[in-house]
Amino acid sequence: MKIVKKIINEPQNVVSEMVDGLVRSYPQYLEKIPDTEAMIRSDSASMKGKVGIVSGGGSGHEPSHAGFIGKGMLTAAVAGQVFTSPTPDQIYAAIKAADQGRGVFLVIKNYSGDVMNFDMAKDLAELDDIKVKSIIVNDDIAVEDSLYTQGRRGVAGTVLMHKIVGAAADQGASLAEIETLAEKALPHISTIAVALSAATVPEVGKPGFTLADDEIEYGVGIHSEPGYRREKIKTSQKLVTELLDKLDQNQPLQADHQYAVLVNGMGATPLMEQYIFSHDLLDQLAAKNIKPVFMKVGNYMTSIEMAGISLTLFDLVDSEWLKYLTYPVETVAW
Amino acid sequence: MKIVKKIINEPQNVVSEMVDGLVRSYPQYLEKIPDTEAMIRSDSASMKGKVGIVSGGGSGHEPSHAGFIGKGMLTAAVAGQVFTSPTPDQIYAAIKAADQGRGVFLVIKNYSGDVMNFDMAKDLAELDDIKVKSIIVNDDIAVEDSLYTQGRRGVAGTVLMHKIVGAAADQGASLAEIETLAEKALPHISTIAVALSAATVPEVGKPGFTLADDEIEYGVGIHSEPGYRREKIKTSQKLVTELLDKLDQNQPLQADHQYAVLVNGMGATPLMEQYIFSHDLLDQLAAKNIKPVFMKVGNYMTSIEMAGISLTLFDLVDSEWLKYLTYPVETVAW
Amino acid sequence: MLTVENTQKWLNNFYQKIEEHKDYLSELDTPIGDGDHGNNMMRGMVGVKESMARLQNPDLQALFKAIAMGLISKVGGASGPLYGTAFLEMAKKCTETQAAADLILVGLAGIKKRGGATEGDKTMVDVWSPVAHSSQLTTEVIAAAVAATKDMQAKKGRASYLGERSIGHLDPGAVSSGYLFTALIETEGIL
Amino acid sequence: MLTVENTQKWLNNFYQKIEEHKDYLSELDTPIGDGDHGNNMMRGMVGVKESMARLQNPDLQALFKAIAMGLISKVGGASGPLYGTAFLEMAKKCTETQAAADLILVGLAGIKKRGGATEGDKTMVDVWSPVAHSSQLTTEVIAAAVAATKDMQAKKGRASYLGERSIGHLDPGAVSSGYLFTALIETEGIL
Ligand SMILES: Nc1ncnc2c1ncn2[C@@H]1O[C@H](COP(=O)(O)OP(=O)(O)O)[C@@H](O)[C@H]1O
Ligand SMILES: Nc1ncnc2c1ncn2[C@@H]1O[C@H](COP(=O)(O)OP(=O)(O)O)[C@@H](O)[C@H]1O
Ligand SMILES: [Mg+2]
Ligand SMILES: [Mg+2]
Ligand SMILES: [Mg+2]
Ligand SMILES: [Mg+2]
Repeated sequence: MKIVKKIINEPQNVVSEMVDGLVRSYPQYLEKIPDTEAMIRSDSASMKGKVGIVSGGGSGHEPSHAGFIGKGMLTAAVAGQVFTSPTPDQIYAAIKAADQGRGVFLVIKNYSGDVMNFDMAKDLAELDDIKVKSIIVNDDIAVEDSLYTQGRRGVAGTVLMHKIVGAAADQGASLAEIETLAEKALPHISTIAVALSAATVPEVGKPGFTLADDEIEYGVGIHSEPGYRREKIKTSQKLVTELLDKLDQNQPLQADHQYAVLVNGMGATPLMEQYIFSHDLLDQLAAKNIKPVFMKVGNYMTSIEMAGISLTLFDLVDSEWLKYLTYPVETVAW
Repeated sequence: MKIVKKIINEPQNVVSEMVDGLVRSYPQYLEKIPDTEAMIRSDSASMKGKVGIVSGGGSGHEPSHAGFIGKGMLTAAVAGQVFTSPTPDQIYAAIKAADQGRGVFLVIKNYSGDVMNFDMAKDLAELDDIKVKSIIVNDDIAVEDSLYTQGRRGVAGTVLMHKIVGAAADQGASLAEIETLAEKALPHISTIAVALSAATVPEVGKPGFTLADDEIEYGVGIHSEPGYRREKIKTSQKLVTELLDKLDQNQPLQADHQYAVLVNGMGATPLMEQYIFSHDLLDQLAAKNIKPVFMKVGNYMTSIEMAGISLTLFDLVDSEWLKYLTYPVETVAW
Repeated sequence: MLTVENTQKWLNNFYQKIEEHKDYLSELDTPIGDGDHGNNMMRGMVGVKESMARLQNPDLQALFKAIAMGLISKVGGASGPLYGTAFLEMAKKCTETQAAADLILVGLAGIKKRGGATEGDKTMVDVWSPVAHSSQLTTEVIAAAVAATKDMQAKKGRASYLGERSIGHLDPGAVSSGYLFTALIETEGIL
Repeated sequence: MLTVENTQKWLNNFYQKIEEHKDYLSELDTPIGDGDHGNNMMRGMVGVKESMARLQNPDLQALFKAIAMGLISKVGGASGPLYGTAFLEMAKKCTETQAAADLILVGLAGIKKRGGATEGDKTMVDVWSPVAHSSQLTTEVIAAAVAATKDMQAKKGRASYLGERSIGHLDPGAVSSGYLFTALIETEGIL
């Protein structure tokens, strides 16, 4: 096998070493749940009496999900193998540790592996009389939604879901209230991405797909899933136009609505490019009379060292949501 | 010229578009100084009566330097062209805007271009009766220090300098006190880097150097400056050993000292690898009986899309410095 | 008839097939999935082996449970809960009947319930179902079932994201299921 | 003798040489620097051109000042303050003498003061100094000065980071300074 040019040791140990490095670097925010790759807030005292928020998924999306553990956001997060759902026993351990008697809310990305593994964990937790509710985030509009398929994937918009349910939980919302909030917000979160290069899973040792030196792909997922179109590389302006059009076709942009915007780097895309993209985005939104009321630019839901950007729009039809977005948090990465 | 695979428009516009995108994405933290590529805190009221902290340098190091503008850290930052010092007129504009009557402190990285341009700006400001002091950060131990050369380069350790002088300024320290703090701290900040690939300046269109598929280079700078040795790619453990040895040779590591640690991604290196590196680093420090009292892992002083990591150790011989490091800030990127 | 002994042999044989075809399974998963099915199954089968090794004089139910837990707690991917549920259902049923056909049938029902897929959705169900319903299990039955997934359009799992572009590729979970049943045929005394 | 008219011609000629050799200058800056000297000088000379175009009937001092400001406010790299300071010093001196030799000498002094380099440090000083001190400025003098930087070890600027490995490469700022003085020779009536 070709040497993988990465700063790692044995490919099969990347997740356990990464989790260890993260918790030991930031003991003020998180700690490991013994015998798992799950992590939980280290300020357990301040979790008392609150609904626990648990998320997770495959590794390779850092700082998701553990980077969002902390006051005001996630209570616990579970790290699966790279691009692979965590297993039910690990998720169950996180649910158990996160429960403070008021129940646990799961934020799951819509992949069959994640859905089934979290489902099995939920079954296990319910046997322990822990109340568990969940939301399955499916914000990626690149994929046709249909009753007859797996449906849309969960991508960067998941981080915004973490933020709002985490803020609500910290303010004492009940499990039912959090479930309602998540369900109401979900259809208003939409994401679309473009890739310039693919990611290499350490254990696989070669990229998930290959693009020519001048090629890009629209609509890719966060695990090197193929997108909807390949093209020659375009200017940032034209990329923004394509992605905004796609979002607009999915849900017409409304000049009188308030939007939160997440410009998300996929791992290897420098902030320089993300800010240029944001410049063009804000210009084109302004031309449609839309001025975002909340914006984040950076690497939040990555795909190892994939180069590319995703654009998430969150239509804040309920004005409470903006308060949840700006609610202060104490995490590694928000 | 070969197409540069980047999310940009015209290469000559990257800096102005990036600055625009940044300030419009985060108006709560920063705003542009009119007719410049310099940025300043947007909460001008809370700057009153405090010494201004101004930094800057070439672009391509995002989130440095503007990402550290905000309460508790930088007052203003100036963005030069990519990998090129900003010009005196721009730096002067930032000094003028940052001055609140108590003077301005400049944090300069040790490159002849930066030093000379900031120097000329200082001359201009002093003509306006603005008191200006400065520190020239030279933390990169890869380069031999000598009176007969330019001396060491300023790299990721600069961010720690921003942090401590910013905290001191926010707490009301005088210009002289800040100068003393910076001068005392400077010799205790040391950095060393390893690169897996080089950066491509948009206007140049090809990487600053090329490494074979299995090659790495120790001691590179943040502008694709060559390092001290090329080798076959090693495990993360061995990279940590090499970099720690180099730091130890430069200034013997002391088991009874308190250290702050910055593990810095150079742009394209995923957090996964940075956390694995941190895991190995903490293991090897523990073997030397050293437990960092403060740690940060992430992309702080990048080199566009260079893949690689730098390791900064800050020997906290004065216990006040830890307080400055943990002092709360409101910035885009700390 | 399944016994503790031949079930262990069956799973050991499956382990070897997964080990041998690991890269091929991941390759199949690349154009229509995320390229990890071989790695997932390998991790799972290592889990199964470890989990079986920890058993001391197990009965058939304990053995099936151990197999299920090995898969469930090691795979993570979609295939983990699916294979795992299949073996869990077999564990439940095996006190009642040890006939391979009966156990495969409850395994299939578990997979369908867990994943919501039905025949024709281009998943492992398209191998489990023909196998469960064949009057006599032969390598031809398996090969035909696996091959038939090529022309299907995926309706479940990652491959469904591709819509029509999923047509023309074998389903990786169907191929690994094919190995499972080939290993079964090859194990003396089961059928 | 320098006049407004021939100084403008000189700088326009220098502009053309920079434009023509931009990529070469950046290439020279790659092994021992950061690969931008051509781009820096080009940006600077565009600045000079714009800055000269804004002048209305300037005297020589105003012209030199405009040249200096064009460079200082556009380059940013080390070469900007250095060339800029050289022309600022010429602006100060030119009311007193318009002899090229005198003005080059004050330019050199400015560069040395601003950058702290001395002869033999492998910088532009190693072209400015032999030129300033030559009894008669010829293309041979320039070529010899530029070529001599190849075997020097850099003591200032980015190239100094390389220590001995800086030996064997021409200094980019020396080469661009060579163009400046070649342009001077080519401008009728100055020398
Ligand atoms: N809902 C489902 N029902 C049945 N089988 C499924 C379902 N989803 C996925 N599969 C099977 O799982 C296989 C993929 O497994 P694997 O690659 O290990 O998991 P993942 O898709 O999570 O990476 C598919 O080829 C398919 O046979
Ligand atoms: N301290 C100095 N004194 C004189 N000349 C210098 C000094 N530092 C750099 N130079 C000159 O500047 C040139 C590099 O210019 P340039 O590439 O434009 O700037 P930078 O090094 O900032 O990228 C060098 O080749 C050298 O001739
Ligand atoms: Mg997978
Ligand atoms: Mg430069
Ligand atoms: Mg897969
Ligand atoms: Mg240069």
